Amino acid sequence: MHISEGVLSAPVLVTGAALAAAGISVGLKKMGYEKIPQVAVLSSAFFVASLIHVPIGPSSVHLILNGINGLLLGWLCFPSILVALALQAILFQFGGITVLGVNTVTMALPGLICYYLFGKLVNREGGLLSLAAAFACGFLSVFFSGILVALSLLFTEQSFMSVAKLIVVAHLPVMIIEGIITLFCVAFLKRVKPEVLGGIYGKGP
Amino acid sequence: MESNSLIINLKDTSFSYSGDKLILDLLNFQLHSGERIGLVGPNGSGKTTLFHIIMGLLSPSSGKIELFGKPAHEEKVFREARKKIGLLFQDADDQLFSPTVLEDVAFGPLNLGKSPDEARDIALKTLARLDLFDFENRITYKLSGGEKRLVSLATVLAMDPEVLLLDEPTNGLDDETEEKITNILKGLKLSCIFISHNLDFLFKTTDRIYAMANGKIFLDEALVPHSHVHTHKFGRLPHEHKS
Amino acid sequence: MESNSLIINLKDTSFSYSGDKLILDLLNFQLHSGERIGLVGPNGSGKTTLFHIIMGLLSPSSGKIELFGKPAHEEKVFREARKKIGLLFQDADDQLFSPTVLEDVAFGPLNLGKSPDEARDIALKTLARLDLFDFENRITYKLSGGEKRLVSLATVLAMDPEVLLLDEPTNGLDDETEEKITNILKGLKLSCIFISHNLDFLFKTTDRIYAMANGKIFLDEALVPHSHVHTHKFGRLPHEHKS
Amino acid sequence: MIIEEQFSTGKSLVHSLDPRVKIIVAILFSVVVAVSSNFLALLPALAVSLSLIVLAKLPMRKVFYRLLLVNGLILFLWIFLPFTFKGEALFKIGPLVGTKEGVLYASQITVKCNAILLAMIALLSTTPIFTLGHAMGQLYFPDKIIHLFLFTYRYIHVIFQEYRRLTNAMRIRGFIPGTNLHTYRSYAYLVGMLLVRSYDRAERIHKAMLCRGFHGKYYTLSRFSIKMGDILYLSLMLTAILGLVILQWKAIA
Ligand SMILES: Nc1ncnc2c1ncn2[C@@H]1O[C@H](COP(=O)(O)OP(=O)(O)OP(=O)(O)O)[C@@H](O)[C@H]1O
Ligand SMILES: Nc1ncnc2c1ncn2[C@@H]1O[C@H](COP(=O)(O)OP(=O)(O)OP(=O)(O)O)[C@@H](O)[C@H]1O
Ligand SMILES: [Mg+2]
Ligand SMILES: [Mg+2]
Repeated sequence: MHISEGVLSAPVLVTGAALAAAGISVGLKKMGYEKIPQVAVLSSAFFVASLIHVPIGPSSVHLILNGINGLLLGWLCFPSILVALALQAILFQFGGITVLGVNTVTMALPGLICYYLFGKLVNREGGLLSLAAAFACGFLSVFFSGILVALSLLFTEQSFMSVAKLIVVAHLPVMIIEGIITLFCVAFLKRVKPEVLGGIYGKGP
Repeated sequence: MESNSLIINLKDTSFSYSGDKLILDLLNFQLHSGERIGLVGPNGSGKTTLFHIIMGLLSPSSGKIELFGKPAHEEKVFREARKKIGLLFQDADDQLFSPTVLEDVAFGPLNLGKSPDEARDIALKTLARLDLFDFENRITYKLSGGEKRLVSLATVLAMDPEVLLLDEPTNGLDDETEEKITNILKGLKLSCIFISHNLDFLFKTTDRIYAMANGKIFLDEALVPHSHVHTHKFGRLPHEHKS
Repeated sequence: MESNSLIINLKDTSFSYSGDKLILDLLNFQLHSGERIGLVGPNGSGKTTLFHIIMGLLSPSSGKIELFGKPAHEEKVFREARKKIGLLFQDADDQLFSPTVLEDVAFGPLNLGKSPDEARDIALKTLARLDLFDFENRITYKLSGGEKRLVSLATVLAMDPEVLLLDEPTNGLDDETEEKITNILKGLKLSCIFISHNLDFLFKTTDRIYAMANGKIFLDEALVPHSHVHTHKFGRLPHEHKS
Repeated sequence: MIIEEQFSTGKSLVHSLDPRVKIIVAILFSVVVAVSSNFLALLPALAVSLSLIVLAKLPMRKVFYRLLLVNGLILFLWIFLPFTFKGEALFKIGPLVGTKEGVLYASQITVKCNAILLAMIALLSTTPIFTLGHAMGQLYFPDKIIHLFLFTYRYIHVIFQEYRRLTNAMRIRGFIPGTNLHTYRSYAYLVGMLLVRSYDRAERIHKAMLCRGFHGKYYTLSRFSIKMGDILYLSLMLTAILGLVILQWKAIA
């Protein structure tokens, strides 16, 4: 989910860049040099996974996975997503330089919020609660992203109101799909290799 | 299925990965119903590539492919054919992606439109057929190399295919498991192509052996025993002679 | 370095990944200065694991390790040892993590405290030694399988090790590249252990071949030529005899 | 393949420029155009980026295709903006009234977006990603970001291959994606498997680094030397960008 170049106003761009810079610098502080390969290979995996298009009715959407990215990486999801977005901008011009900050925040902030909201729950032994938390994590991360995109449009120009509403509503099916995928993905990781789910710092927030 | 009907027919098929070297070079090959073919060839001769072409995972740069009598140049035809042709990948790590063995084996039947209960049933029966008892809840990622091979074979057999393409099925198996697989495969009444470096295995399971080299396939009529001096891998350890 | 001094000494070393099956089981193994050892063994027998134990990348559950005469049970000793022991990983993609060949080959020398200019120099010389001219600016992920292997070897040699541990160095190489590597390795005056399934290669490059099985290592004295009847893979096609 | 750098190889003037110069120009140009709002500045900006594309001698069809892909959101805005923007009525479709201001605003966004996109293609996509990484390092971007960036792109290729092999495994077993739970679950497992394998691979890479004496410090070797042509180009582009600023500023005043 990203906004193209040229749409947002200067104040919104600057605010986005400032917030992103803050998030990234916390993330970088927490990322020791020896963690770089691990964060990078996981970022590559998320990059590749986001190329997956899943069908939804006659159309298809690509996976976003910022919820699970947040779960695994915590604050490090800021640098991870920044790098992925920069690569997307250079390789196929999705997003761009001036909106990099805004786009990083719209993707990473929900991931981080989900990390704090659900990190502990998801890692709990078995149970419906942990699966519900996984679903909520996928669902809400996209929902929050949608809200942030809508807000950045609204702060740019009042007349974007109907567009902004539509964006949030149109993402409803995406939220459901991301919820389901995150649920099954978390279930997979819990059974196959719980260490991965424990996150980059070991065991949740 | 009438006997002797043409199942796979490659006519003048050529293929290269990146435009330079031809891996398949005007290759002609046919598999008839009921045939059991062994395929040998040096590393890098394109055996695996051939299987991927047959399954429609790679597209030939020229030539014609017919599967079950239908010309196959679009995904739709391949999709139908894949329900009847089972492929075992060379690397067992590529075949298994579900968390548990049961889910992985049931994946194919589910895709064929079976209900979850039926699929579960088929999966359990197929596992039992391969003596893989109590495997259903094992984590695929944690299986040993040999176990991964056997489970991969189960995932293929669970789809009840008419044709089996197995890419080095005995690779990395211990002798016991190898014998087990050999016996299972001998017992199957299917058309098949087995790629293997293990001639012993091919002699037991197939009727005819082809060799692949320079992008083409030859019938290897000269596959007769002969003798020469060689040294042996595990000289002092108990060993059997293969190949 | 005095000849015949003990470089690697494993005493009753045991190891298991997750507590269940012992991969190394009271294993004893010694490498003396100047020795050239080949190591064979079935898939999953623990050859790669053994190398990782020697390098201190995995910790044994019991037993003693001595490297260059010093007992090694803490990271510090291993860190010193790693400067003198070069390990080539089984998967070249794990070894080549830098964007360009030059950076990757210079990575080791830089860590050994060389200046960027010296490191660059060493890298270029090592590449030249392996006939990898004009490789320095190539992108590592775009190299072919054989090229990746050769460059991986360069990254190890650039650290000027006294001991070489190579994990299946000829795996997946075409004949020409294989011969090239064989000749390079024959020419190196180093102590070494080479894991390989390719006996032909081991005969040419090592003095003695050990086999690994059931968590132990055996000296394979019976690796002498013997004769018996067998059939041959490419009966009719031109072929060479290997193993 | 989508992760290939389609435009990075070439022999044009733009390809041969110092990557640091290209990055600086791309950033300045994007920022100035993004905050401009007047056609007097935006149209010349579009002309500048078009001429950069011409200079880079890129295959026009591919560039056009890229633009088409990316203009999706813009198209979406065109459906709404003319009708939601208050102002002078310009046209009517049924009960909907399109305003002049709305159309102008949508056009402004379209021009801005495409001007920046074209400049990015001409400047950044014509540089190999690894070179960009090194150049950013020399421009004092945080080194952790640089190494993360380089490592990530390196392993995208390896993981993409693994992804392809796993999807092949799904295809040969008759998997046809649809809107159903089975499809979503299967894709979730695919993602899970990719993550597990990446985790293992990261461990092996870390070991390989330890074996080569890694102790927490990264070095870079790359050197760039700025040439007369680069300086010339840089001054030319800075002048052009300054011109755009003046045009925009005068239009406001
Ligand atoms: N994805 C790929 N991209 C480029 N080249 C490839 C690819 N896969 C295989 N090749 C090359 O194509 C040739 C044929 O490969 P293939 O795997 O079909 O051989 P094979 O006969 O199965 O060998 P083996 O006995 O080692 O399995 C080899 O030279 C290989 O390097
Ligand atoms: N990270 C790991 N976690 C758990 N088990 C492992 C791990 N790595 C290897 N194993 C298991 O340990 C055993 C020995 O593996 P190892 O890689 O050392 O064998 P190998 O002799 O090198 O085999 P190959 O010839 O296939 O390379 C295998 O059964 C393998 O499944
Ligand atoms: Mg093969
Ligand atoms: Mg190994």
